[in-house]
Amino acid sequence: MTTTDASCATCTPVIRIQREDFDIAAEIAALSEGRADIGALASFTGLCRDEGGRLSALELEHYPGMAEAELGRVAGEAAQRWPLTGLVAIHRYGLIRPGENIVLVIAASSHRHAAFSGAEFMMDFLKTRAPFWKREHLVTGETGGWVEARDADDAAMARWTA
Amino acid sequence: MTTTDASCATCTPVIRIQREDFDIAAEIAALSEGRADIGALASFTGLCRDEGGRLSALELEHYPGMAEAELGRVAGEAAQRWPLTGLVAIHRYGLIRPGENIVLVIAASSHRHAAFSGAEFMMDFLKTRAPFWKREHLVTGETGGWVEARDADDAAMARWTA
Amino acid sequence: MSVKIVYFAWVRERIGKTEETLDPPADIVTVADLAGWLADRGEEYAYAFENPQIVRAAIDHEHVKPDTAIAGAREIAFFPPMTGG
Amino acid sequence: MSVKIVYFAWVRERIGKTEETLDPPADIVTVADLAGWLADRGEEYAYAFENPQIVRAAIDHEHVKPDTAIAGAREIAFFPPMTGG
Repeated sequence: MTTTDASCATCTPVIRIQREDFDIAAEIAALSEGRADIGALASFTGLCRDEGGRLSALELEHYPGMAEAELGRVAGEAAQRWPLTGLVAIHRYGLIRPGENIVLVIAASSHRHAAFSGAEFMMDFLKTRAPFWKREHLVTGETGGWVEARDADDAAMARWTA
Repeated sequence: MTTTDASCATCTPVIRIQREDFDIAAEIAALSEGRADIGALASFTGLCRDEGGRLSALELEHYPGMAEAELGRVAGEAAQRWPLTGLVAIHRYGLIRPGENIVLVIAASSHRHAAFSGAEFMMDFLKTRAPFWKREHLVTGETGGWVEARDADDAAMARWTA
Repeated sequence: MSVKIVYFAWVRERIGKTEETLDPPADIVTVADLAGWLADRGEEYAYAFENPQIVRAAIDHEHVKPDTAIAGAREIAFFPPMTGG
Repeated sequence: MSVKIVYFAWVRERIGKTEETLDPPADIVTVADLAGWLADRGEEYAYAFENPQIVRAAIDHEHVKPDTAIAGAREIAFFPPMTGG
């Protein structure tokens, strides 16, 4: 599913919510194919950790429809703040094993600061605003608890409005 | 060529200076293969722009030996500042066409802020300290001038010590 | 006014439903009113809303605050603080 | 003291050499002394060092300041401000 945002003059954000893994090289290629105006590409990949061997998987639940809409809104805000020439946000759901990918954000610009800032802004806002919830599955076979929201994530988002 | 740095306790920085292109997916795979402690991977790719159709290529000259040594020192500093679990810096030299890759930096950590900061720090220091020089080749067939160092790059580096 | 209500994560688990269509009385004006009205519908709802200030809400796929009016909503969602990314 | 000197980018182009081994006199103590001594070796050197404060130097693959002593250096490099990345 692709969401476009009118506020992003020079880029059409690619937003996808999917069960399958993603391929960062393919996403970068799709973004930059045939273009010579992108000088900088910043990407972020979030992966499932095993938390010191405690976890067998993370289960990602999401709110279909709203997840896409919210990521589209966050992308639109990023594109209004920085002169981005491309933006990708892909978030997986379902059962994700340690070492596997959870989320990918790519921001392109002609200069590196905008690319880095766009990608970091997307991640900070996505963490606190995109409707996804993680539950732990333990190596003991039990289903553990829901991951609690971290104050550090709220603080990370707040610094963009300070 | 690979340089290791003793100050990086949990990661061995991968430093390469090469004429050939690089493959970001392969580098990420090599960094994260078989590991479940990496929660965050930030990457930066610098590409050759055509500067509005003016350039046919950039020619990258470097100082062999010192380029590797300097990138290794910058990587060591990054690893001392943030709890990084992996670090890659690859810089190409030779003739690079618009749309092609010039530089790749990847920083891994268990949390995203360290990964983003590590990657951005590497880029800021690499820009002003790594012995590379760019010369423009114009679409007219002429060899243009050497690219001048930007004050913005010195300022970007200076903010890490402010 | 009949409205579809959807639940996620531990709010969904505590209530034991993913969604339901309800017809709250006319004096239920805001999201907070609706949460309070739901909490009175039984033990499982009371458990889900035991800390009402921690439960987040969205109307038609947009985050809303507790004092937002629910009039005209097609779909109202209740869920815990988000932990994606 | 015989030392290998290497040049890069427009410093190399102006001097017209990538490297040379020279034996500066004993009163050439610092990197700045060496740059001044080189600038006197001819037109092409004078051109390369016409703005001596803009030319950067490295000794044995490490950046150095103009007042750094060159004693013991195996390889000294002169080059413009860097523009990689």
